[in-house]
Amino acid sequence: MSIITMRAALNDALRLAMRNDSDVFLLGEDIAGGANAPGEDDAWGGVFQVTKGLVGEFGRERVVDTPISETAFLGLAIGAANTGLRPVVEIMFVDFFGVCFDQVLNNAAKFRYMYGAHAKTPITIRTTYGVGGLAAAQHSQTLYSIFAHIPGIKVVAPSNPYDAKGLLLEAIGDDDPVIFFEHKAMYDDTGEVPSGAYTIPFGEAAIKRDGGDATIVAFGRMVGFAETAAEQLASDGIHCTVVDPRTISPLDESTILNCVRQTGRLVVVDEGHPRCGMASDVAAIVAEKAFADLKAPVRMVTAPHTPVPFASNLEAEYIPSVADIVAAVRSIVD
Amino acid sequence: MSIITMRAALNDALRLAMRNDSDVFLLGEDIAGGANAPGEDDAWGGVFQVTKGLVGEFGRERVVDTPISETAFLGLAIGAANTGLRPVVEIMFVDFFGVCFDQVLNNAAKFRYMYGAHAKTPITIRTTYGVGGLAAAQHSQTLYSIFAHIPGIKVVAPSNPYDAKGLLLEAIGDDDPVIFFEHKAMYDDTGEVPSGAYTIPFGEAAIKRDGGDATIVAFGRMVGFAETAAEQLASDGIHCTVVDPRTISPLDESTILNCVRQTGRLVVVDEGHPRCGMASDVAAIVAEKAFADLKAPVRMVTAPHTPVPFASNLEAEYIPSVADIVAAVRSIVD
Amino acid sequence: MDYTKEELIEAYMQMRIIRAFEEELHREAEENNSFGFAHLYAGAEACAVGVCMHLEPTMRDIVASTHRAHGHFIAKGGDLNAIAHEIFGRADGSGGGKGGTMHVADWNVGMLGANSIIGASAPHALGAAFTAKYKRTGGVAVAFGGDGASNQGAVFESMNFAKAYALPVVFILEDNGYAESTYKSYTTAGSPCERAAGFGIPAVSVDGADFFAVASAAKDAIARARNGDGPSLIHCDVPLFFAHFEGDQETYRASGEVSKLRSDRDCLALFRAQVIGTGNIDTAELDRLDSTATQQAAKAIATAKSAPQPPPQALFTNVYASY
Amino acid sequence: MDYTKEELIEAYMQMRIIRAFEEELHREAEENNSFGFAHLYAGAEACAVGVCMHLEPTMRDIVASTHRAHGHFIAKGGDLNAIAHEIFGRADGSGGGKGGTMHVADWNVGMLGANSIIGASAPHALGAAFTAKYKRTGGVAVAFGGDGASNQGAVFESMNFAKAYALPVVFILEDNGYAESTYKSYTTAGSPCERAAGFGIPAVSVDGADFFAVASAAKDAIARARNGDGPSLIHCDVPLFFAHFEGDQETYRASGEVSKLRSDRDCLALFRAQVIGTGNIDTAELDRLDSTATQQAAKAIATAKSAPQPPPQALFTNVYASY
Ligand SMILES: Cc1ncc(C[n+]2csc(CCOP(=O)(O)OP(=O)(O)O)c2C)c(N)n1
Ligand SMILES: Cc1ncc(C[n+]2csc(CCOP(=O)(O)OP(=O)(O)O)c2C)c(N)n1
Ligand SMILES: [Mg+2]
Ligand SMILES: [Mg+2]
Repeated sequence: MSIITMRAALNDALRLAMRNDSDVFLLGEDIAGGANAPGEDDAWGGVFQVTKGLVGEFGRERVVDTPISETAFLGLAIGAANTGLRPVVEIMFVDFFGVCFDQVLNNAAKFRYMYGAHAKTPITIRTTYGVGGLAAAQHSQTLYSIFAHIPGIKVVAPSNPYDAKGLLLEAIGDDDPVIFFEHKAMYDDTGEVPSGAYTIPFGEAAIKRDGGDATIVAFGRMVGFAETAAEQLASDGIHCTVVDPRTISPLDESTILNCVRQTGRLVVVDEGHPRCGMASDVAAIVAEKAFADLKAPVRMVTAPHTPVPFASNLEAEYIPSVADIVAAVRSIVD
Repeated sequence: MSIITMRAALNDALRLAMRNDSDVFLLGEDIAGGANAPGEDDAWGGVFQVTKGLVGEFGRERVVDTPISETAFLGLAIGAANTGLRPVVEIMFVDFFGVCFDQVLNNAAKFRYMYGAHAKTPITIRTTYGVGGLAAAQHSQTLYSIFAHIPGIKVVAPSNPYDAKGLLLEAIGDDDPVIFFEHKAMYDDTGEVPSGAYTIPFGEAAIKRDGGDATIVAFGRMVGFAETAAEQLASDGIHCTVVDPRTISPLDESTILNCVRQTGRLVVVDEGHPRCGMASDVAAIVAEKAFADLKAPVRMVTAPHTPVPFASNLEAEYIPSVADIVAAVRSIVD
Repeated sequence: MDYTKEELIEAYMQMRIIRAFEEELHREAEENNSFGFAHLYAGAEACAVGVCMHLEPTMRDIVASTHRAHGHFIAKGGDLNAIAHEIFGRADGSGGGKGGTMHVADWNVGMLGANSIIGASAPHALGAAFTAKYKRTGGVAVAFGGDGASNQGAVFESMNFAKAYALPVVFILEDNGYAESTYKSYTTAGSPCERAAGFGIPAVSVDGADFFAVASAAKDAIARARNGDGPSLIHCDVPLFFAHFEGDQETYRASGEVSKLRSDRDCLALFRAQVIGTGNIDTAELDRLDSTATQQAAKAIATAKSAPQPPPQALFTNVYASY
Repeated sequence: MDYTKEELIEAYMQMRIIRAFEEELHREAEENNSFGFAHLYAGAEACAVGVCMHLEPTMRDIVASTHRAHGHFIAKGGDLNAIAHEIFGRADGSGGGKGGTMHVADWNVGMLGANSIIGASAPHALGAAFTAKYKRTGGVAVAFGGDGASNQGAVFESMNFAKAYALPVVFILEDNGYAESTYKSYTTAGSPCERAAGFGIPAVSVDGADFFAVASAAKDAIARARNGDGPSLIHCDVPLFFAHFEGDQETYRASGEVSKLRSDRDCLALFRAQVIGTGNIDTAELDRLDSTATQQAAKAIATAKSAPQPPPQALFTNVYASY
């Protein structure tokens, strides 16, 4: 165990997966960087340096910089997965799925259903999401709910370095298409991470904190916000259970429902937009399946139904805050 | 008033809009058909004949057949809208948004927010959705919830010819990007439609039927199914209110909440997938805002979390049925 | 002739089976046996067969196909019963009846799949080619696509990528002039070979009704790919014998257009004339092959028609590999 | 010289303002005044100005731009204060501070917008060109894009569409060799002019640091478009004076690369030599213009820095036109 950043944990997972299985390779824009450029060969290691150093160990055959042709290279990764490799492809920002969405929606997600049980697409797509650093409307979206809507796709959003490493190794070993969401404001977050390989199964939530007054379900970066909120509330005598589903699809419904059954109250926190998002998804499941145990309305804390603004004051205002979570809990705990 | 099909009502709306405003033009694959082909000039009128006859009246300058380049021609329509025209563009099947999703997600939806109040994108995008006719996994999806998730986009899904005409005329006159969903199994549905121009405002639900025992909210084709279910239930003494929101974004929350307040029970019916879909969206809003009035769990009737199968027996099984709706209502009305 | 008699017989037989299969499906469609949006391949048989004869019927050599896939499936060695069952939505179809005509696939023989999103499968051919290069299998990937598809971004991107990374891909552009009801001259600038040249990809135009022309161009292109010399493009001018899809009224075609194509540009008639002319195979033998093919196709379809549909629980299976 | 002294002075002044603006922004960035992902235009001024000088600063003639847009904005006649305020996220910015550096736009002068999805704006130029043709305004649309963008499907599709429909579009390919840290020779097959030729689009390569070369090619292409003769492409070889974006360590560049570019391929130095050589403008006058430009840029940025941010309620406005 040592304390490392999210970035290092992810890098570690990729390195271990590549050492362990020569069928694993990486593909994406500037994931090494410097290809054919006159300067350094491993110039970037990805725009957030997550893949830094890997081209040194594995070479350009296995760490492949690409043209700005997301459809071609995501589709390539799918075809490579279909023919025996285990690609880990990077779509630099989740926003860029706009230009290659078809390869997820109509291809990776549906091959097995359309073509039969012989068809496998063991591809992991890493991408970044979330607000941070004044990246503005086209580089700050969350969007995982769009992928959760699509049958055939698995969606992962780790909230800490330990989970990030274990879930990424699980994703690479998984035989289905997985989209792996990394929050760009979390790369420098630190946590204890074992040095060896380990996996965390999909569909198993982590209970981050126990408390009898309300259940807070939060995703990705919002898990930390929810924990802070719970801490503040605890000092006022309000005790919350905080649930981190870790995978968005599949979703660990039973843990969520069990917690709500015990607390009778639910707050869902999601950095995405409110309409048809993960907050409504969880709220609806609970309203259908744990209604009898609910003592109060569910509360959803989300970003607003607006694009992400650039100006720093608006950007800060845009992100769901600890104070918003505290207020939501208070509004249903009397 | 005369009784006409959904197809004819839509055709009528397009014709009236084009007569009324020379800035309105149509763009899409085969929307006239026959361009430069040796046969008939107005060969198709779109794959479902909705635009049939329009090239005859308005010519090829205003009814523009395109290459299979959805990104280019949807983007063209956006640029044309930005510079003073009012394009009505057809994306033949909603499934094909995969190849041009970026133009919706990052462009049409965000220009005004990013560029300021001078920026307008008065574009209407017609598309077809839904299961029917053995069209299989890549030509049968519903997907409107994905667009509802995106701020800056309006989403419309009419359930009958009268609404289809009024809503399409409203869409074409609207200064925002609108995606207009036409269910391909409904083109031959008939209803009374006035011959002149009229509009139906966005964000105003239609109450199709009144009843005190439960509220059924349904979308698009499912509205008719819900009405049939309500009919069947009524003969057993269970009386339902049926709400057709008509527009998915904006959503007429207040009508939905009012109806639920009166009935205390909610069933939401949606042909889309269950995760992060319109059923969860409505259920969550109600669980947050009308919780105190709810006497029973909400129920969601949706398609399963699977792609759409081809085989006719499975296809039939896939679609939410009247029996499913009846069962859902019964499960919460004792 | 560059081919043995056995090779010629096999090629003819495959073309004839495809034709017979499509004619039979057409009859079924006319009799109101619906199988969704069926896009018949008839007319282009020389393309599928002239290309696939140079490929191994395994996952080493891959074919990535389109909505108009029946011919590719059969030419690549896919099982006739499996495709017939799939088209009729039967449990024993290649995809268990859940894919249908627009999604026939047979990974045992390297038919990666019919794909009804225009252009979407071109990148998958890149992927198969990438695997071949990565694992040094000597494999080649073929991306079939239409003239309409040639305007889709995915296809352009794939051409660039294939050349820049010297992947063993062959692009076969099956040009029947139409994208549904719209003619290519309305929508399509430049020409296929000039476009390929823009990427530095060697390209050639051939008569796609002429089996020998296609086969020889394909042989060269596939050899180039196997040798590590990167992608090629073959532009095949092909006639379309049926409508864009079954059920379409074909009003975009001139009257007499199809019958003229059938009389002047039938790859089977052309092939017969060529092999009879050179004395390779005689008429009687060709006629025997014809009747065998017709019987095989009819039998596969008849069997499929009366076969069981998938069980109800199949709705929920194969969404994921792991659950 | 084909240009009047006034035209030359205006062109130089614009180039110099862009340069001064970018140098000043760079200093701000180094001092930790963050404005997100700023992609500085410095080095390519001759491109923006050589093209836009032939366009009307109205919505008749449109520029569709990229993530590297400051130069296009200024050259198209956009307000310097509005862009400065926008880059610092101020209420008086061109987009009310909600767009930022990657989304500057000024529809009053026909600057349709910076767009940070690579390739996404090329189709918008088609749209503006379509409007011009539909309404017979005589307008022209210019699509700026980088060498990296030239591999994006949207751009290929747009080239085909523009030619097939003879739209008045000019594609300006600003080729600095890099797509972020990746060099073009690794990812890009063929050449820009050959690719254009594949669509039948007339194309020419010019030295993008040579104002007169760009201006003359642009003049021809824009005239062709206005005459109804369809699209053209101009491939401009341009140096990149700063990093891909502000904050990037530029490790992909050889040591000395940038200083060599700055000494050998500075469009401003080249312009000065050219106009001084032909006696059109003298050194003293050019120096005066330099100091005016520097002052204007510095003032715009200083004003912006201390201007108010948008009010909190701006978070919720301009999502829709109607509510
Ligand atoms: C992305 C996408 N756009 C549109 C369609 C509808 N469509 C199906 S087939 C077709 C024409 C294809 O033309 P071509 O590639 O020439 O193939 P052909 O049918 O002539 O064999 C179109 C437009 C589609 N399936 N996918
Ligand atoms: C669709 C998409 N993919 C990737 C990116 C990330 N990105 C931003 S700038 C850039 C390089 C662009 O290169 P080029 O077009 O040559 O423009 P330059 O930056 O050199 O001016 C990339 C890959 C993006 N913004 N959009
Ligand atoms: Mg065709
Ligand atoms: Mg560049």
